[in-house]
Amino acid sequence: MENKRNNPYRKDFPLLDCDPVIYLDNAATAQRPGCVIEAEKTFYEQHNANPMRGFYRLSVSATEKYESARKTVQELIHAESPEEIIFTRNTTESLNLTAYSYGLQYLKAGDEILVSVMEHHSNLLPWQMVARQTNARLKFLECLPDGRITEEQLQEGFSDRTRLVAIAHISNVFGRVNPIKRIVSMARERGAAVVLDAAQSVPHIPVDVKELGVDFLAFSGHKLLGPMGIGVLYGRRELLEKMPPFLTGGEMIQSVTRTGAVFAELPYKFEAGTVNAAGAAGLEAAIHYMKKVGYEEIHRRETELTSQALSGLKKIPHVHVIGSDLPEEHAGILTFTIDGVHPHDISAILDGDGIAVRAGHHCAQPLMQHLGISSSARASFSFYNTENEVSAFLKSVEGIRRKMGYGDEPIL
Amino acid sequence: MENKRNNPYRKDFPLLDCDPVIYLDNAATAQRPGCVIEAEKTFYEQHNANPMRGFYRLSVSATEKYESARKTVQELIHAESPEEIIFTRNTTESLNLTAYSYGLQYLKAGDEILVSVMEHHSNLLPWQMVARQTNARLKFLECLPDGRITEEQLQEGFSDRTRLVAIAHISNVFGRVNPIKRIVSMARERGAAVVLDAAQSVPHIPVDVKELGVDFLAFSGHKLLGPMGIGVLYGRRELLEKMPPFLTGGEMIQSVTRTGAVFAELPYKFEAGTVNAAGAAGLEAAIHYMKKVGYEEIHRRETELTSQALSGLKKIPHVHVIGSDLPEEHAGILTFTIDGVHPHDISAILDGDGIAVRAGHHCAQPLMQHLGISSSARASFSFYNTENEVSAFLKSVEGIRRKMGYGDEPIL
Amino acid sequence: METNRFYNEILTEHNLHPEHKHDLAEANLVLEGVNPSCGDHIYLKLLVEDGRICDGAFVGDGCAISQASADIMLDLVIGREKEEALRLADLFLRMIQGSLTEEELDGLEEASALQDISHMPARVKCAVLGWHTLEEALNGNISAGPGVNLE
Amino acid sequence: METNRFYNEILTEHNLHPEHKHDLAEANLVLEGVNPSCGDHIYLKLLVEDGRICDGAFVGDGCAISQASADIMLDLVIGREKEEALRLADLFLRMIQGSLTEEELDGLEEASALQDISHMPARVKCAVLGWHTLEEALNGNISAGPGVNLE
Ligand SMILES: Cc1ncc(COP(=O)(O)O)c(C=O)c1O
Ligand SMILES: Cc1ncc(COP(=O)(O)O)c(C=O)c1O
Repeated sequence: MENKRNNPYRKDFPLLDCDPVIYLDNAATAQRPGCVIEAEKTFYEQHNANPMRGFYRLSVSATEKYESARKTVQELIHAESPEEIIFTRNTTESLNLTAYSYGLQYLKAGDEILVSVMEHHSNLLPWQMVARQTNARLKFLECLPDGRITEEQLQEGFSDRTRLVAIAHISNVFGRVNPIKRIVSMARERGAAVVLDAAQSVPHIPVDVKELGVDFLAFSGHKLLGPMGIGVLYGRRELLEKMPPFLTGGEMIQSVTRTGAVFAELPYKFEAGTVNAAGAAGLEAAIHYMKKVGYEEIHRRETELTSQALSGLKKIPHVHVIGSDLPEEHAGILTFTIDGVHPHDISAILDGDGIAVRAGHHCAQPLMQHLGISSSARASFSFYNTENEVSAFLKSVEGIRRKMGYGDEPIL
Repeated sequence: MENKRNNPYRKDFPLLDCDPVIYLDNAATAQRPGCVIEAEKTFYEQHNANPMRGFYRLSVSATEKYESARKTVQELIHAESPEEIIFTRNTTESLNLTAYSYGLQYLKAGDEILVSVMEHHSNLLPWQMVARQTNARLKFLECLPDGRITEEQLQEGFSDRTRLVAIAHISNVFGRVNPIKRIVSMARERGAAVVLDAAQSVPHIPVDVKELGVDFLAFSGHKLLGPMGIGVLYGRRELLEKMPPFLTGGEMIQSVTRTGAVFAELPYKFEAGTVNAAGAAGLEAAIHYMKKVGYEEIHRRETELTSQALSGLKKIPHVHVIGSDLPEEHAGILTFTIDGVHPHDISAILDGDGIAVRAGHHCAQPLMQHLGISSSARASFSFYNTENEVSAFLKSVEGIRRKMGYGDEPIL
Repeated sequence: METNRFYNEILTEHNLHPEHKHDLAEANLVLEGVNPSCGDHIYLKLLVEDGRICDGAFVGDGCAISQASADIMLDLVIGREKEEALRLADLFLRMIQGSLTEEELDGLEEASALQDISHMPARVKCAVLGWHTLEEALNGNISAGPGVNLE
Repeated sequence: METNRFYNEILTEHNLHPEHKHDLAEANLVLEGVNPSCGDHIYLKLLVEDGRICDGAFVGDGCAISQASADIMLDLVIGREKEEALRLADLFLRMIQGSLTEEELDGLEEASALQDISHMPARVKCAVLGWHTLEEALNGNISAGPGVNLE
């Protein structure tokens, strides 16, 4: 059985290396490898200056670091050019930027915004706001209880008036890859823009914006082994160019008078104020690290762990896993409930055994309502987790109902 | 003469300690002491989890770190309660939040927004946007060429229709403290809100929001020895409570349905998405460090360096310093021009001598226009700079016109 | 592990078999209590006559700690004077803050089974939900505080 | 220090005493060039007849590098055929990218005084402003690119 010693990545993660916890909340935020922490440190110790505006060498070197990170992100998601990569704070800000600068501008009364019922609040609330302000109609794309979206549901969801589709590439509850290409092609037929929430996909599967054909794509550094406080918005140049800026202020202008301003070129138009260059440098290091591990290896390890966990959970009475029966269709995410036990108690009991999982609505309350539950527990695995950790998790889950006073559990 | 060895703070700053550069662009962004870099590292190595939503100990500890930083900021600026402290990305985002959530909501056609002519673009463009969208009138508070705002100019600026005043506590060009108390009292008489851009004041002078009586206050971590990617908005609770959220998504809700949401309590209502907890921890370390040095000591050292630089510059023919004649009225900022030499060339020649200063419009183009120049050079000193560095700066400035081919400079 | 200390028998028993989790048609004081951050909520239903809690019950939804704590609380306060119930609420809240003497602790009877919650900041709100709702209901302070509404 | 290498005599001389910095009433090809990031701008004014640059001048505002480079450029291209001027522009831009042979460098005459700019990425835009504007003007590509407008 694989344990800490034969997971070769473990030692790269300082927090895990000293083993304070069995960390199974990777879908919420990843742990950071030492090289990411080091990259931020190096930025501050060797390149620290305000990028973009300095004519001195330190500022030039800060700018180079920042722009090199942009290029690395561009290559990761196969964008046409670095100008299409905008650094934000997190996925949420990226989606809000899109809602304010594209949604509010280009949607109007009678238009339809199609969002899936499994969206994270961050890809729902901004569109509720746009719908409210523009009188566009917010329409829901339904899904089956296991997270699949059927062709019928797609036909139901789309109409001639669909002008924007906001959808997760991978839901943070199901972990299943949504049929984005099909959705993009249906959107194209109607001239609708597609906004892809890639917060849960970029950390797990190769993402190619050109191949997918989406118009916007958002993700967070912190779920991708990178630092907190840095996120990405990809937008097709043609759209970004015509959109007005969102935040305004320093760095995003070409010239300013008392009464108005001419805005800077892409991508700067959308990056107001002093940028988080250290965060970008950290994200670049994370991407390099991830590429070195490789998506294939990540997928292989995550699927193995998920497979072990899924078959283990299925054997425990009263435990119900949400989503696909196939471990490879979970992106490392297993959301589950236990009859008669509130998910917060599940999480607390696991915590008592040193295991960190999430419990609650996972920022997806409409989905919880759709599934007829008010909350659930979620274990999410990363390539740096081990079989031993999954075993400990299963053992702890097995004991939960007994600890909660139910008499039906055999003591193993 | 004081040099590197007898500035006791120097060794705390890894970048300065190895002396790659004479860094005199502190008003753009500060250097970071080792303890700040270390605090972010420690967060990632010992407390890293997504704060706020986890019921397991690691997340609880991340939350504690984050909330402790909030408390430290509250104490620094003497806010009534931690709920009045909102973490943002930088000053620019803080001001945009205020413009979107307060300005767009509470200003209307015919109202006047009073902004000073010396505002940084970040405290101007958002109000241009509000004026455009609400049909409120954007009015300018003028200033003398040396940065003073006279009582007459105040009387000119305010009217019965003034509903909001947006002003820098200290301008990043003049370095002079503006008469905020007088402005607040005039605003109060008219029921106008006061938005204070404290980006340049919090790093240099004690700031007490209650004593000043302002309604909103914004500053950036990165100018305060803290990390990039973290900023602060203070708002009076009464106002924050009635304002709608700005960014929407995860973490800022109480409950969500398909069609709407109930928003969370303060301060979470304004913090959408995964927070930058590591950045907040870094900012907390920066504030502790700064407090240990002490505002008095900071002021004393900065005034000494400014005094040396100011009297030196005054002796150099063709050099013109903008602002007060008194070194203590500069917050370490000396903006200057040299006859016949473009500021970008000033900066480039100084860079050739290993000295980093800023050149350009300093994100204050309307002020440059007001002063009748298109750009200027700016040296800004911090308590960790030394007399030797100032001397080297002066020596380099002395040689600039000669290097540019003017025959009038004696070789010293 | 400390967590397992507070999922003790008293707590699980009150969670699985809550004596007072039912409707109370004759209630004359009903207040909803909500923990916005985790979604726990209860309707506390009391029959108060001449300053005495003659009967009480609750309905609601939430984790074992919030539900068991409410049930234990009702065990303790039914039949007591209003003032006495408020004194117990004060004791309970101070226990959670970790500032009770052993002697005072005894006065809380079964409710003292929740004392270890003080080590779990994320769960404190669950344990005090019932007691806070009780305090607000008895103090007539029922329009105060967000998330708390009179039915 | 490398910076001081490129503030050399040729550059400062052209900056202080630009021969071609003046209006040109008879110009038939006028184009504004702007560097948005630093605010440097020039109006390039050319008199082009039968494919030959008969005369040229510029007015503008900006750092020594942008202004001197434009002046040096006009020295070089006035009197040349359009194609020849474009070839020089190409040489200059390649010099800035650091990919010229010594021999090619000679062809640039005084303009080669700017070769060290390639080490200062922040100033490259200043040095090429005049040349880019020239290229666009001669190629008739005058509606393209933001910040570049026909007067
Ligand atoms: C007075 C003033 N206001 C606002 C800002 C903007 O700060 P930031 O770029 O961190 O948002 C700055 C600094 O650039 C400043 O000096
Ligand atoms: C699918 C999905 N979308 C959006 C988000 C929001 O990301 P962030 O909180 O980094 O803005 C998350 C994670 O919380 C997510 O899982």
